[in-house]
Amino acid sequence: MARGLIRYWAAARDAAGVVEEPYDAATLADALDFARATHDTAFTTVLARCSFLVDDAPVGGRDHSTVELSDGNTIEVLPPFAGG
Amino acid sequence: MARGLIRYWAAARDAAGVVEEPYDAATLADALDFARATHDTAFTTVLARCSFLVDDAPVGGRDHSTVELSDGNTIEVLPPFAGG
Amino acid sequence: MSVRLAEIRTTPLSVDEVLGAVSDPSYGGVAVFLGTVRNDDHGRAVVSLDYSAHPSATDVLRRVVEGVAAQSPGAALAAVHRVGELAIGDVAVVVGAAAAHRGEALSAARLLIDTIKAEVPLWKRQTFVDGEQEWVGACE
Amino acid sequence: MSVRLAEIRTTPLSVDEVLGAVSDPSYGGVAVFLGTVRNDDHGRAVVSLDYSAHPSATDVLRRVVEGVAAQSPGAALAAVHRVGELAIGDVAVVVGAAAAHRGEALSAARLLIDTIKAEVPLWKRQTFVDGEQEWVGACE
Repeated sequence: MARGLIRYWAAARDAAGVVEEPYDAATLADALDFARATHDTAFTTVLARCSFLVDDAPVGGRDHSTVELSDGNTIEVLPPFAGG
Repeated sequence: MARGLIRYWAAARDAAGVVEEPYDAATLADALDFARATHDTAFTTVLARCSFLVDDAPVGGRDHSTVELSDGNTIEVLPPFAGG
Repeated sequence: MSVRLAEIRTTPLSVDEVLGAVSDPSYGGVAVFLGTVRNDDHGRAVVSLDYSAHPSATDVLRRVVEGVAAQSPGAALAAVHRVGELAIGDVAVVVGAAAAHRGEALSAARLLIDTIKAEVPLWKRQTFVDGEQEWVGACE
Repeated sequence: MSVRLAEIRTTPLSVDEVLGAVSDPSYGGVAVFLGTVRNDDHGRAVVSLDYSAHPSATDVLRRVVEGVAAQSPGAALAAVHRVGELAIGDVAVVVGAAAAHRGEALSAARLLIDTIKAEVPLWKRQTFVDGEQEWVGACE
């Protein structure tokens, strides 16, 4: 199991009600499952549309259960971009 | 036979060496034949790329020999447009 | 029909004027295109361009802008063209198109400048660095 | 690689700055696109937009502009985006593309704004006239 922080941005931050929170999980999938269990359905709705970074690296289309976490990795949760 | 003025613009004016000149012709085709005979080959080269108005009305793709002239009609000779 | 500006002038053009003419709180995108005098034509150094217009040019320009407006019902359009002697870098034409979304604004601006160049009776004579002059598009 | 400007700011944006950044005597066309704050979203009256950026946004923006520049080798490009609280009519983004001919300038400007909107980690929260707030694109 790895320990680190999961940081939320924009709509995800509002839905989570926190800027960041600790996680204790082996993979990105586990960390997100834990977050979903901690927050309400509105958070889950936003999370479903987010993209993710692990230590600044975009996860992209990879299967979250194959994204293994190491101690100190920071997960970032980015809602759909809305620039311009 | 109709009498009127044939007016040249831009490159056609330079090639003709005059702003306008009289014509005495039944059709646009005749008037242009006369103009070609009066001026040099450079004029003929430019004329080949021009569009024409008769009393402000664009001749467009009509066959010049079918464009009949009446006394006082003004023919205008417009080289290809180059705005912008 | 929202044609906000369609003029031909001898004075320097202003992008801000075109932006102001098409701006509106209901629009989310404004596309602007400027045609400027290049210092080169097919490898030959140009020093200036002299633009001239047929007397009907302003009426034709207005009809062109109205025609594009009819095809872009959600857009506000403006176009202003300069005639006379222009130096390198001077702005010869500014078109502007504003709409709710960027796609319509960008498409309308493109259609507008393309149609102006094709249909408005304007001409330009280039002066090259060696002093020679040539009407653009008259011969080749 | 002619990326002339790629920045994110909290201060008001200037079209003239973008025009100046991409202008060059060898260019004959400059296309500019401005994204402005609309007073309406799907029929609901909007009073303001609050833009926020991920810390990586400026780097991503620069990479986006460089990517478009690579696809438009003849074009000079500029893009500047504003973050913070913006009112109706304020300019949120200005992109500019200059090239020898209008086709490349207009295409590059379009590709640039499309790619910025797709790839740069920016967000905006709308405040409606009834005081309610909503993150654009977060839920529907």
